[in-house]
Amino acid sequence: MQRRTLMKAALTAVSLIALQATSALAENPVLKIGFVGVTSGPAASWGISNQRSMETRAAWINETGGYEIGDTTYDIEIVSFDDQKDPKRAIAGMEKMAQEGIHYVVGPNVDDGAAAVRPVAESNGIMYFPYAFPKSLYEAPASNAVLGMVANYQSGPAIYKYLMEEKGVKTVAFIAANESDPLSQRDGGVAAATALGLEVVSDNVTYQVDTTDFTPVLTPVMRSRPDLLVLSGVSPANAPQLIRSARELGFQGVISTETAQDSGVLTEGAGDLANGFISVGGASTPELASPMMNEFVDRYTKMFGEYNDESNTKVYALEYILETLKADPTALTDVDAFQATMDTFEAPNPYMNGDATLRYVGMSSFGQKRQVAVPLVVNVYQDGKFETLFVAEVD
Amino acid sequence: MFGFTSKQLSGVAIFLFAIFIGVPLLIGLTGRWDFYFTLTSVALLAIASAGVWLTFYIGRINIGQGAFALIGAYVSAILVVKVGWSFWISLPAAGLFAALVAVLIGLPILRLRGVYFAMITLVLTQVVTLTALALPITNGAKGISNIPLPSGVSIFGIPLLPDFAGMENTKLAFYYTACILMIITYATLYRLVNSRLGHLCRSMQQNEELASSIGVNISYIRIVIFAISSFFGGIGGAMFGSIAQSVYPSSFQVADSVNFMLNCFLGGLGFVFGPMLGTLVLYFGWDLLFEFGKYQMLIYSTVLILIIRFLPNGLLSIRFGKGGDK
Amino acid sequence: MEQILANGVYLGSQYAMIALGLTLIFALMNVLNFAHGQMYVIGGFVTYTFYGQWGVPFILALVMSCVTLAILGALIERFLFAPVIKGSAREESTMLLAAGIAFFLDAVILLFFGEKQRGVPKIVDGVFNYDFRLIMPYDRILICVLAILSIVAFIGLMQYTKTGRALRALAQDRTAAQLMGVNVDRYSMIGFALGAMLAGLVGGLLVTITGVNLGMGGPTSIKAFMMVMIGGAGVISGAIWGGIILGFMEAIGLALLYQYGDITYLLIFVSLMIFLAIRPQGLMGKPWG
Amino acid sequence: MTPLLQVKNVTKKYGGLTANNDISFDVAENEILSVIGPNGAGKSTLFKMIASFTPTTAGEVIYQGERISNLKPHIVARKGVVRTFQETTIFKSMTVHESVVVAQHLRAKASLAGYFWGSKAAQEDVRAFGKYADELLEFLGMSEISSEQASNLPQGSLRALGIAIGLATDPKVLLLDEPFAGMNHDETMNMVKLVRSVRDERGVTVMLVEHDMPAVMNISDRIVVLNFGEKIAEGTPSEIQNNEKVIEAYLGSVDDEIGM
Repeated sequence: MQRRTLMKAALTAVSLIALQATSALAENPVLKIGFVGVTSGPAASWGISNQRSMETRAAWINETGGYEIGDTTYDIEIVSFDDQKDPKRAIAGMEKMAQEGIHYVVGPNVDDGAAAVRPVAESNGIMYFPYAFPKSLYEAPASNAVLGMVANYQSGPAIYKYLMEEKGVKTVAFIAANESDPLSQRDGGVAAATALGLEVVSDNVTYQVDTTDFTPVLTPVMRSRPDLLVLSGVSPANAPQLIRSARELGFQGVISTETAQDSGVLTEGAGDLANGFISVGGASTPELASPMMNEFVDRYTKMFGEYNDESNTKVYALEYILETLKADPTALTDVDAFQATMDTFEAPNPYMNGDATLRYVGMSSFGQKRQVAVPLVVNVYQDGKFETLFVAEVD
Repeated sequence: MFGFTSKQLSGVAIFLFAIFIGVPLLIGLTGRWDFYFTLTSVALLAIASAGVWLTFYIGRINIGQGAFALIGAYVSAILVVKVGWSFWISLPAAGLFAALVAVLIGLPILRLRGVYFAMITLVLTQVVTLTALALPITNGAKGISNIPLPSGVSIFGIPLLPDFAGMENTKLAFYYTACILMIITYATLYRLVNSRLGHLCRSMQQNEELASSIGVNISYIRIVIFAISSFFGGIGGAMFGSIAQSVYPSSFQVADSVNFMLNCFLGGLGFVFGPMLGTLVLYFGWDLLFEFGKYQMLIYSTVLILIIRFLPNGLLSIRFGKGGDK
Repeated sequence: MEQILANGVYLGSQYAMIALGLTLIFALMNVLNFAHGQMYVIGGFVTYTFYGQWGVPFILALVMSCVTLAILGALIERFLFAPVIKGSAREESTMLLAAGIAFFLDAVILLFFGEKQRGVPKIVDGVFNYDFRLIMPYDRILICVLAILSIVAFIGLMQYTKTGRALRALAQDRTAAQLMGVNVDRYSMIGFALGAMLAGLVGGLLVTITGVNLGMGGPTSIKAFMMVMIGGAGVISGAIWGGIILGFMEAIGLALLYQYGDITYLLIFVSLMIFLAIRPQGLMGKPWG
Repeated sequence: MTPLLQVKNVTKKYGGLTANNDISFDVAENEILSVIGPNGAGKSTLFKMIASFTPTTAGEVIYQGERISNLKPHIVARKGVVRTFQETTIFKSMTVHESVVVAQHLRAKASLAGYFWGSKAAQEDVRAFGKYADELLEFLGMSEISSEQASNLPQGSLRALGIAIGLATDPKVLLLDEPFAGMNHDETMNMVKLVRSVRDERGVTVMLVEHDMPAVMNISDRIVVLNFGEKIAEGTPSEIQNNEKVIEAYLGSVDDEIGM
């Protein structure tokens, strides 16, 4: 009996705290933006870099008085849901967003989650910005997903082309983790490389994500002596180890990936061996970063103790949502209006020097504008930081 | 009928009333529409967990239910998308296929006991995930997406089941479907456990040698039970595929297999309805703690540890005191 | 060929060490410790913090990993496993507890150490390269040697010390050990602490090569389970053999089957299942554990 | 008259070790036959082979003209040859009554599916099982502990429960593995009476493996003596008591094993 009373008391206490947590907010009307992604477990870093960049930006906006859309100034609240990289949870998360009356959600971070939430998002009028590449998400009849970054089938060809022209790369090898996302990205990369006339010398070596020693994995790849080694869809955790093993096995060529990486992780994990490693990043290199980008990095670092370079690309989704809403305030509750605005929307890119713009692209990949135009900044790692190799545009 | 006491019957009536009328009413009143999906998930996961519980009943720790759920999801998806079957026919087909696989795999592995069986089923989950990644029929890494919603079924022009695609609110339809399936599952489970087969299972759980000395064909019953268990897994998985309208190799993985097992432990292995309650608490608990943001996992796991620390025989053991009924 | 052998030895020695701690805990208390991988990760992070962040000498950082995990293990045994085992009708219930602890440690790791992959400076530079037939960086060789030394030390401890004898007696037969005057509660705690310490030690050793991130816990536990099963649950020599065999299976499998790419691991797992189905007690185990 | 059960040249080897070597004897209907011998003589192994719990290396066991060795235990049990166990092998968390009901499952007339749906035949069965269990327990003098959980029973009752479970299957031949082990004189005498009534009133042929010599001499019609896996003697209790080889075998082993 006593035990039961105790549990009841505990439950009451817990729910009270929960209520307080949600009710304590400022005077401005609140605009809630959702995030559904993975912030715990093995892939936590993908979602956390997303969530934190959103929270940083939201706190910044709120601190400076809010965000004006139409005639109203809103405080921005980020509502995050941890889907544990489980598509079933991701659906629950999207339902939760619908429940909160949210129409704009960033995430999920992986293919299966992004595909699974589609029915919920479409039936509840939610626009969502996944970091997943399957084309079926963005092609008609799918309507509500907007690719939040540059897809590997877009960045890959640009990188390969550059390397063919500048570095004389002729042969390429691919290696991928034995999981849906990386394998799909590898297949896309192989197709792109073949189309460009590169010779693919190895494309079927895979590794388990929990591999601790990549030497045996890489040995057969190295034997095929490629000029370029592509780490398809590599997670930031695996990248330094793969680079290190490849270099220790005597690999002299170029190593590249089409996902975003973190320079700190590379420094710690591979040190100088990572020099020359090519990856895709946002506009954070000194020559490209606008003052606003630098302030963002500062605020992020202050708020969470340490910056994550993966956030360079992830800062954009929220900005796109807010800017588009500003361009058409009716879209606050009307997703159709948002979709209509997307076709013509254009605004200056605050995070990048020069005259880059925020706009929606994707006509050539998806047949409709369902992708944010993030500048395709190809970085190269050198002595602890990224340097810009070249900048390209996606249509 | 079935020898229920009036107390049991009224309990069942209250339960049915609660899930079919009470829950929709409450959701309508509070406006928490998101709970429909959560509760639908609970119902479906509880179906798969019921299977795991059943293998516990013959004394086997089953960490392979994720494999059968994935098999079920793929079979249904392939039948619907590539062969063009109605979902409602593919659903039992998915269960049966999972059961068939269980028979084939069960023949060699059901001889194993204890942690050995647990481990081999854990490996099985990995094998099925990797197979799904490698096979062409499953579409490999790309998975199967854009699965159509269940279509209507009618016999002689009388609509038996409505067309989900034409519905305003599929949430409610899926909720009712899942609940009906769950009730059938647990009714089956209850009858099974309280019929002769159940008694034989219990005798095997306690002592396989003695059971075979009194003439119980233990290898046959093991297979039958494992097949039924996997049938439940297949059904649960297929239903999920239909709700998500997509299936990926990662739709069910080792973590799911482990969770199914934990649901049974948490609810209590000695109680037929244990896995249902365990699933509700484990799955719904996570959702409720959503407000705590980055401390969600910390609180969730702490509560879990406290429960098992103070109720090591499962939640339902509160009612029956220490030692429970078995 | 030389490369495959070397890879096998290197992988095998580190796997064996991971499996040792798990099998010790299993032998003593019949607990399948789902949180073993998380303990390994914590070991890695402790060494990372001391050696990588604060510049404490590597060996000292390793010791800190061992101490932290030993204390953690002892506390977990004393306040969680021991009472649950006493109160539980079926001893498998500890699986739920172990899983709960695994979730908890994952949450703690995330809060304390963050989500990023972490690594430490190399402890030795340079690569041993024998005519491109055998390539092995010096730090790996060093870690491999350290791992083997630790295994030898552990076996020595189990064979020749009073504690070791008591632990072995406990693992063989709990009741008999109690009758012989072994303080069962105390040695269960010591054993658990020792098992956790081994996990921490491997974590600390390997952080110098693979780095560490919070995602490594779960998969490490599962890998350790497999090794334990190959060798035979609850048998010390079995864990060592299991580790070595899995190490070689990976090294050889990856070398021979690489052209089949995606199905290499599928084949490894399937053969593991077939092996277990034929020989359920593993290589060295007693049937039914 | 052909014997009910024949053990024919049965041999069992475990690796290099021979547990039973070329053992032959017959069991007549309705007799009580004991297998005795010092520790490690291979008595239990022999029982296991008769009940098909382990295959024979050579030789066979014939029951009513049919080979029953090297089958599955449940098949042998269904034919009517049922063993009990040496240790306290019981259904721990069932009550005495439940255990006896479960053990009757071979007598079921309804199918498993019939039970599932609760068919008439199944309801009939359930009633019959319950009634028979009551009868059986009364016959064994266990009525008052009928709703006791098996794990709570004292050792003597556990052994009786083992026999009750065995009897509930309606066997023709019951193999009792050390039914008197660990019992005091009074308990043993009760058990002897019980075993005898099983034979006399239920017409069950009984084979038993035992250490307790006085009890064996008291209860058996005939005795088979094993030593080091070989049969060294066979005959009535008085013949065995005077057999040179038997005396030698027992004197050669540890005294206390005779149990006198």
